[in-house]
Amino acid sequence: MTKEKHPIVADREPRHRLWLGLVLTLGTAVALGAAYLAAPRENAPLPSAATYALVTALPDWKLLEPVNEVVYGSRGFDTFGETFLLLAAVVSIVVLTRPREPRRGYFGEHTAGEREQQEVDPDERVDEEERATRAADTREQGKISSGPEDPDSAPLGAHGPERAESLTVVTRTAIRVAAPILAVTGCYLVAWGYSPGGGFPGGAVLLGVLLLAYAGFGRRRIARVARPGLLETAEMAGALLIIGTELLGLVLVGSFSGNWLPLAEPGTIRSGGIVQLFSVGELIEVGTGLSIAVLGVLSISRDWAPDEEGQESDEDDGQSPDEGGGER
Amino acid sequence: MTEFWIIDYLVLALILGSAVLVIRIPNLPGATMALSAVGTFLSLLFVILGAPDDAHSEVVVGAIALPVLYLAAIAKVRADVLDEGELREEGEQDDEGEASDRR
Amino acid sequence: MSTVIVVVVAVLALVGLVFSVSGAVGILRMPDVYCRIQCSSKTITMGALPALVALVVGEGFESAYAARALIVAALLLTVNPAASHALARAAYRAGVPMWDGAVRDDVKAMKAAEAEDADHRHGDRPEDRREGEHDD
Amino acid sequence: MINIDQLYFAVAIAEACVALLLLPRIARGPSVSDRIVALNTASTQAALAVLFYAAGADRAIYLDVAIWLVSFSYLGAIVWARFLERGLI
Amino acid sequence: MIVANYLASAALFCLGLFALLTRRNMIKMVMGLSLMEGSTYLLFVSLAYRKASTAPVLVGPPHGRTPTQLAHGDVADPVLQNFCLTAIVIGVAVTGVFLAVVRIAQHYRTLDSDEVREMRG
Repeated sequence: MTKEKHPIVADREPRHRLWLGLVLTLGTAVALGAAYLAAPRENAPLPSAATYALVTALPDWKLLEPVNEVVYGSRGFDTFGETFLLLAAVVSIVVLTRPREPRRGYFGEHTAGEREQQEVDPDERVDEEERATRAADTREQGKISSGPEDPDSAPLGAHGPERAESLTVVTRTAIRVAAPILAVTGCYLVAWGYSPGGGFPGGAVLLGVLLLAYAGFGRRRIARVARPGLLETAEMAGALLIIGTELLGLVLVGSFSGNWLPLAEPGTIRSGGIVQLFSVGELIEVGTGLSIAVLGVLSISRDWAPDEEGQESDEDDGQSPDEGGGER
Repeated sequence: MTEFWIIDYLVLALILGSAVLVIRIPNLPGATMALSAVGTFLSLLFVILGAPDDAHSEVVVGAIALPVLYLAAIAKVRADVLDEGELREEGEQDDEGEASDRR
Repeated sequence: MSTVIVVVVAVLALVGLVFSVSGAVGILRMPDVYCRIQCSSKTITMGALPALVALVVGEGFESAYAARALIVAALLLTVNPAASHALARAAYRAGVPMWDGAVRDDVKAMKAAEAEDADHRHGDRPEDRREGEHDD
Repeated sequence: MINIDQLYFAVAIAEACVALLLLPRIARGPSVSDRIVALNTASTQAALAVLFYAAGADRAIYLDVAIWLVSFSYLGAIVWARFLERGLI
Repeated sequence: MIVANYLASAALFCLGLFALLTRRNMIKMVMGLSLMEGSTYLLFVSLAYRKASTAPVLVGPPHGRTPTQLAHGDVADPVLQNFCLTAIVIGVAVTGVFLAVVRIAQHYRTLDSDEVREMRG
């Protein structure tokens, strides 16, 4: 790659940092290599937890898939904790990416409080530059009404960004054909719990379908489905379903995440008992959680507030005023 | 059994090559693409090592979810923080002159 | 019977591989994006289809392998052209240059004729241009 | 006589080699679009390798991964195209 | 030899670490973290592999074997695959959290980690 055209990455990279990084990395490599050479090889017998899971999957749980049995059955408590780790990550993304104004949707909420701001605080004028950048941002976010719905009528080969919301008719048709197939197959991955699959891959597939719809049709079309009121409620409902499933085991059977549902024959949809129920809860949790995470990052608004010299150092718990601010 | 090891090492080479590309490619969308390649080849390796569940997850995550996250972050950053030299590729930069000629 | 099947599978897979390798070499060697996109869409599909047919022949038409191979073939034939179209269009709009030796750019010729026709549209052109620079 | 499973493995190895052939284009490709094209082709080859590996290993359960690889790599290309075209995803 | 997979996993980890230590672009650093996540997936799945094993899925067993035989036979370790499965999903969400560096970049008007540190004094 041409170095002179990428000033931030390549040009100002100091040499000593490279050597120091190399030395530290090599040290880690030696340590890791020594550790991994002592790891069990492919000839070692399976650990007893694995053999237990394999042997009990079919007779005890009527499940043909030991991985699902491990995930939702015998190590269900582990997955329970992982689920809430996921939930914590999603909550922190929501907190970190939140806009200043009260949130209504994932897209365009940065302009939601503008009118109220004008009424409440008319003195706070925005200068010309900020207005221009805000206008550019609004145009970029697709909030203007002058843009066409789709780019099909636009002359071919016009340079510059598209004003349209969605992609061309060819792409939209392909997505219309492919997305339902993929969504149905994602649900099949969960329901067909005795082949590879379950809540985690199914949820990831649902996220993929949502992103496809977003890329193909534009944010206005999916804003009805992908809004915080719906997604976050669904996520909490999934979490409640998981907690309820596990606690009912404690009440009815006497052990947390014990099976309290009748087991059907292997190879049918009810074969796993609570494993399938947990899997459905996990599908909701993973699908909505990852969607909230991705849409949250997508909906980060621009920070157009003008720079004020030394502002950061004042807020910065009384450390010495910096000279670096002048460089900007 | 030798076929298994051949294909295993081949895919390992693919993964490591893509991982080196992630570090070597200076512009961020290109590096994101190399990261997506790492995910794709990892899922191929998961199938070879007999873990179809992990492969299912890794395909979707590596091919769509992670690239979209990175692309969104890059897009959020670049309009007001970065100069365009960081994110443009040389071909597009050359085109600037050409495009204005076309007008 | 089995030998015949093996031979047929080998021949079909070899045909597919030849096309795949030629497509890969084309992607490596072609001079610009648009040529590479057409390598990827046509040649790679042509490389994939005989290989899938080989799988169908080798495993029997009613096996799970054949069903999945046919699904993969259908998906390739559906989604690959759409993705190629989207990519080529996006590349053109983003202003990726054509090869110097390219002899024909219909869109550019059309736009030149349009610009001669309609002078009044010159008003909003510069604004478009500025946006293009701002937004990549 | 050659075993048909070995033939399948050989084809899978060859497809992976084709993917290896495409890495230089991902590394070099002067524009983002070149990299996308090379990446898509590589993942198609990976899907074919999965199909043939599944046939060679005699497990039909690996096959679904190939479907996901094909569909999501190409549909991922649409997302990339949107990024290229709009600037903002 | 499966040791090659372990060493490749270590190499992947070190590549990620190298990117994290030497790059100043913060999004590149997050990419280094993603590489390190990938190395853990690779390590888990390689540790789960056993010699001449297939997937620990009892449906559709290979020729001439029943599901029960498969459960006692040569299959990979399902517990480690379970760890890998959850790690993949958590990894995406955690990458989303890491990408909140966009907020830092917007605040300080730079993606360069050194400049950010200088500004904090």
